[in-house]
Amino acid sequence: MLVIDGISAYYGGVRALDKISLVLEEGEILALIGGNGAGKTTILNLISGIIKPTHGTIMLRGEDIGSFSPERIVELGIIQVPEGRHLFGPLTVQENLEIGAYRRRGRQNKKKISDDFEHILQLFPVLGKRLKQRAETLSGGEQQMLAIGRGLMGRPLLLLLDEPSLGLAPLVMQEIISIIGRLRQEGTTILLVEQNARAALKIADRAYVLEAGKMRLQGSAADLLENVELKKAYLGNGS
Amino acid sequence: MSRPNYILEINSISKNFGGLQAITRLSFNVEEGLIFSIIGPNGAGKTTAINLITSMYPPTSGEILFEGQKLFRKKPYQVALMGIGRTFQNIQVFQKMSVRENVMVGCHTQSDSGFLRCLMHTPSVWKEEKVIRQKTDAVLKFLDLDSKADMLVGGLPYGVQKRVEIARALAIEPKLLLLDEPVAGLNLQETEEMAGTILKIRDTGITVILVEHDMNLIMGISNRITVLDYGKKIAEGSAKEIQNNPKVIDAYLGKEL
Amino acid sequence: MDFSQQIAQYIITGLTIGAIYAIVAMGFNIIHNATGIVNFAQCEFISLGGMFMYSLAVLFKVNLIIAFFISMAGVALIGALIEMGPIRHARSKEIIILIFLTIGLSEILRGAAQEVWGTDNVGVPAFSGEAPIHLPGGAAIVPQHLWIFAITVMVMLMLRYFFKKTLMGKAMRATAVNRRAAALAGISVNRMVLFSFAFSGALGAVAGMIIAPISSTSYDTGIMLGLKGFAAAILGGYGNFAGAILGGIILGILESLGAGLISSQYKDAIAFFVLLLVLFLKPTGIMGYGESERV
Amino acid sequence: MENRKGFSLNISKGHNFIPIERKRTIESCLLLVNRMLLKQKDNLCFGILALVIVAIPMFVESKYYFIVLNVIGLNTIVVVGLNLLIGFAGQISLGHAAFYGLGSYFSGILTVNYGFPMWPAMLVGMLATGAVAYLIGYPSLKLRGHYLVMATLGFGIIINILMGELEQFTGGHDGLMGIPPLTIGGLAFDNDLKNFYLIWSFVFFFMLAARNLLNSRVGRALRAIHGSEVAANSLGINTADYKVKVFVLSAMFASVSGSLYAHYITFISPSSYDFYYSIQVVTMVIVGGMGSLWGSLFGAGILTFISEALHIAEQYHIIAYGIFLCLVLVFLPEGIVVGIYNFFLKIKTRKAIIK
Amino acid sequence: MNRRLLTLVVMVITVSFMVGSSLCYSAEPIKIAGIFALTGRAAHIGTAQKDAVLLAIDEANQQGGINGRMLEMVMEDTESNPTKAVMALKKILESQDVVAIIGPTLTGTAMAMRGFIEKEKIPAFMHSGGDVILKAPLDKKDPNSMPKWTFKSPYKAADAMGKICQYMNKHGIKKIGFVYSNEGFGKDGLRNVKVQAPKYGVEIVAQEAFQPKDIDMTAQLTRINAKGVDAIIAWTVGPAMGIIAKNIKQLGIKAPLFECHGAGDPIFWKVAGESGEGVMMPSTKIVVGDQLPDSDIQKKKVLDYVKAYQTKFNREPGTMVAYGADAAFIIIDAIKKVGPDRAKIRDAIENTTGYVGISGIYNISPQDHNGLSMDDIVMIKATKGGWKLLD
Repeated sequence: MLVIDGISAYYGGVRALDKISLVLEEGEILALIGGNGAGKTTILNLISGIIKPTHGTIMLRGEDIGSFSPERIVELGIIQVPEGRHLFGPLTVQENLEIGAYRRRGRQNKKKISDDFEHILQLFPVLGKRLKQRAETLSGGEQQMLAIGRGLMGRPLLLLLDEPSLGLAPLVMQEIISIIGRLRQEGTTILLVEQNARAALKIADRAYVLEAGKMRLQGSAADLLENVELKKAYLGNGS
Repeated sequence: MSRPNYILEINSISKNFGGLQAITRLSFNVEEGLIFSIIGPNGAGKTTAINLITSMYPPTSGEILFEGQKLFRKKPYQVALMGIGRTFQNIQVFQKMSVRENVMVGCHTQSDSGFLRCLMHTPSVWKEEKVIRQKTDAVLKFLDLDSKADMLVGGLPYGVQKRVEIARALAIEPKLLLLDEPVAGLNLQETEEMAGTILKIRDTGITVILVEHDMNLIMGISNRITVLDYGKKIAEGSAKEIQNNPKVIDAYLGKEL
Repeated sequence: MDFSQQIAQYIITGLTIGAIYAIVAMGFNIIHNATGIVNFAQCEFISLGGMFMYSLAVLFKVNLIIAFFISMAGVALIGALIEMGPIRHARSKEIIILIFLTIGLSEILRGAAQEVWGTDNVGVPAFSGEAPIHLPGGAAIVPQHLWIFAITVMVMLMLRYFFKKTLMGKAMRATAVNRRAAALAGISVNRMVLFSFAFSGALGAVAGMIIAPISSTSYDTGIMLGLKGFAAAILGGYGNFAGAILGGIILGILESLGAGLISSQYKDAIAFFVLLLVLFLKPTGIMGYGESERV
Repeated sequence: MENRKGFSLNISKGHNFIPIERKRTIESCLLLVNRMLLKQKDNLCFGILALVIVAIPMFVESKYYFIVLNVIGLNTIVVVGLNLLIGFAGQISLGHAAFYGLGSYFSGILTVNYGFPMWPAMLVGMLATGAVAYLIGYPSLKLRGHYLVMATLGFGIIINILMGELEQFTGGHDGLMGIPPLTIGGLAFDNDLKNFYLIWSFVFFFMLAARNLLNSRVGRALRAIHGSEVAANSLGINTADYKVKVFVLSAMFASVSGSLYAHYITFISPSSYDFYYSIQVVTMVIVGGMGSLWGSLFGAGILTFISEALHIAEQYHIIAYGIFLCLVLVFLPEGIVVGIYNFFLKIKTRKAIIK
Repeated sequence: MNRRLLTLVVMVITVSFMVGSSLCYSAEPIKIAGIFALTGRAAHIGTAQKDAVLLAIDEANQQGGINGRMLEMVMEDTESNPTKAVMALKKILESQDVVAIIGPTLTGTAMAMRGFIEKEKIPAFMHSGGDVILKAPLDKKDPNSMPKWTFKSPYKAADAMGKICQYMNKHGIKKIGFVYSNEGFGKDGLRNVKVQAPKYGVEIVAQEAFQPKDIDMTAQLTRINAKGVDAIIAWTVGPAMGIIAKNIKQLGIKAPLFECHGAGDPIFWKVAGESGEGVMMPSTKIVVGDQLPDSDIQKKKVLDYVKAYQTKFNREPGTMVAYGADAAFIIIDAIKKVGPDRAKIRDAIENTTGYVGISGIYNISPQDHNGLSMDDIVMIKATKGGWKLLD
């Protein structure tokens, strides 16, 4: 579905990515794991068009989207749920969700959007109780759910999830992980960036491990879960 | 058993950001002359800890002692004058100044001419400048920056900028140096050089507190490591102890669900 | 008139002027929220609104209501052109550069307006007569004041509706809060900035048009009004709409009470002095929150 | 020459780099040149300035050009001071007309109404203006961004109103007339040429002083504050204190310029010190280039000159001036001097890379 | 690097020379400088005066100029700013061979220029309203150092004020409120009313100021009205003339409103609208030329000029126009008499007696560089979009 070929990029003066290639199959969950500064978020931002690659191509179903503007990429159905949520704090929960459906604005989608709205409230019942609250007053877990919900309101073909578990209590994290699983069942392709490698590998089909802007490991999630090197990548070899 | 010589003592500090508990009752002591590392996953409160130590904001509760003196209600610049230097996670070099000037700004603490004298450029200013220049040269040499001394920092590679930031912090003649992710964004070779630099700094007798994600670096050079998770200390010990601590492994790889 | 009636009169006056300041302040706020700058061309939007109205209503004898809306659209178009041209293509996005760019633009607009309409003050007919209405107690008001109140309230309600109820309005607010997240939701940031300029152009025009029948209008009426409107926006908390209304009304009442009770010579000084005091006590204005580290 | 080495090295490196790196190389070259413009050892520039000042009267005869040059000089002093505040310390003031005016009025009132000798009056004016600046700067500089803009703007307006209202001292809106020209010994600065030498000597020494300051620890601290206030703080710089002090200093610069103006024109009235003047001097700082000492000279020079020269366009001169200003701000935001340099340098660098 | 800087300096200087020299060309016509506020806050007055002067000069040229030489006005803009005004003055004096100066518009700019005009010894006929330009000594220590080369064409504000007070006295008005714009012109009015009112037994019970660009004066008028006045005098030009008239109607104030000698202008009706009805003011005869008795020696001149003005600009002239025109006429007359010589022109102007101008009959003397008297002023009343001459 999405083919990234040999991209390099700079981020705030740092070479963040060095000739990275990856392939994303239709309907799968692909996990990107790696430590801080490994370049995971940079990959997502490249796909979303927020930064432009200096080298390489990004193809969506055969179309080169490397030079598209962020809004155009959203129009194509690639939706990112950014790290740190980036909610519209002073806006209410409901408004945040409505803006999530911005790409489908127009009269003909009204019905579908309200259906999706109901559906998301089913997925995250807690949001239903908070509709009129300002987003910034939600707890961390609720904010994360809102961020995901907002992403889903755009009916993504491809959902880019950046650190959905960041800073969440384990119980909430578990809930979010299970929701991600459910989304896959509904047919959404998901690119998941996670620090919690174990949790990510449990639900992902395949995974790539990044380190300092380079691809270190790749393979099926099950294999990686058993990999000794992965542990090293996280905790160092102590030499 | 003699009490170790602690340069920094942190007693049960907490920090609350509008309801968000960033740090909860954190305590640790840093022994003089060692490299002390703070690690933990994203959002664990490491940078907050550094900002508390440098009085960027006051702790909600608890106290911090530097060389036995309380840091309560000190302004950041006063903390610097006491001898605590730091670098920043997203580097804060002065882009439009040369490497040398960046370091010279660091020498601010060791000079005292004011506006009037500087406007006139009195002989005392001239003398002071000379001392500052010598000092700067020494620091630049120490960090291998002398070849780039007159280049503008804004145009230099990221790795060099990081070194400039450290050089600048060293110029204030700190007793304690706080490094916030000094190797983030550096390549392997640069990381190794940085490790050497940090060791060299420690060897001059400066205590170093290191916040990092690069485990190879941490495990390689730290004398002691504290692990934070969700603003709490979950482990402290040597590299070996930390690597085999199940709580730490859980925190990094994620808990079994 | 006894003293309490005098006070009532001062307050009515203050509210009228304050309402104008509030509209101008809202124009400043809209652009501030979208771009972070102070758009000094707002002053020219006010003058242009008045002058367009004059041309249409007086010279071409167009129906007042139609003239009102055409003028609004005209100034909104000028606002949009300003954004599409210089502001968007400025090589530096530094706030202070953009602010002075708007100062340059307002010089051009003012110079052009002087060429087109000359330097004389001209009158615009009141929307519905000039016969004063005497309130019980002796304070008096003219119909145009009522128009000013009504239109101000209507503008506020419409803005509120737009920003709270329409998707476009919500998208604009979202862009103001977080540009990156807005782009990630598929909102074109450029288009939102464009709209915000057109919007504040329209608002400036409204302010210029509703005050014109009272104060008459000329190519440079907007300067002082714009400055006071900016002061009102800051007083209320820059970027905050409720603050703009509050700031405008406080400033208006301060001026009229200052002139009526203390000294008419020092009334502006009094108003600005109070503004400074407020800022020193509350550095982000009365209703502002957070720090704006932009300039 | 060392600079040049580093700089050519960067270009050759830039050869096969990917575009973004090339861009970074170009940028670093540009930054380097920018810095050379405000370079430390620019004694040569000062030499040239001195030479030009001495030589100009040999070429210029018209009193009109002298008054233009003198106004440029007066503006330059204000702009240099303001640039210390805006370009180096990164704070803004839209109330500098007030300080300029305070200088004028202190000089005028003390000499005309109270018979003070002129030079001490000027000094008193400078110190008093400094004190006023401290009183307003101390609370104001805690404000940020647009709030600071408004506070300084409001302060300027209040002072301007006071100039008109305190009639018994200031002469009110009719102005204060009969201010005597400055004298040294028996020499009275009573014509345009003499004033030219007087004003431009002040310009020269104030620029020299500003350069001294910038090359010292204070100057570095100020630039550091602009670069990053947090970092400056972490290096032991009391940023709040420095901001107020540089505000006071720039007010004093303006005050001296105002005094010179009063003794030169011999008549002052409030309308010379309204907020248009405040905006005008900040525009000069920006057009000259924020953070460029020589840019201040050129900013004041070019804008004063252009606004005069554009009078050829008769009533269109306001539009023409606005267009000029917009063009500079859109295309040369680094300021006109540095901007034009950068432009030529870019062409050169591009050629070098193509080769 | 430094060489480039030098090149730049040289370039700037060269360019400035080029621009400068392009302005200097030798010419046959006799040149008069016109320095007005064409932009800035007084632009609305300055542009009107400019037109008036241009018309007067055109007229002279149509009659064949002076000894075959045409007149030409060299124009400069003060931007309503004193510094710019001085710069404009020097620019004209340096680049053109002018024999006299007409303008400037604002009292502040006039005061700034005055010293230099005296030093340069060039006759200047000013349009500024403030009497201070003639009354204030050049050197504060020497009260006899009155300006020699400076004249002013508008009535002395004192006379205009006196005329109002005289009228009030006649109609039994005892207590008045005074409201003025807080700048040079208004303040000058305040000083004058304090002198003139007691002369005619009128008492000032309230005085209030407003800013020239204010949009509402009800606060000030409320305060005045509370003092129970018989009449109100408003001393301002510009939009405030109309706002005050409207505010007075709004507040239901019955006391009649008097405005200043600048109000008799078509602009008044534009800014005041219907509320202007009944406002009284002192004025030149230009706005009521047709109502003058045929015995009035000014009548023909006024009517001719108004006709010419209407033909050329297709609008009604206002009182400001008269001041601009008179200055030009007197200067042209002087040149006709003595030729293009600055000192002689000055003397000729100073000896102008019985000159029938539009604003009145000028009797200029070394003691009086204005030459108009209270008798030249008429009281008029705004009626039905026009003006009615009061007795």
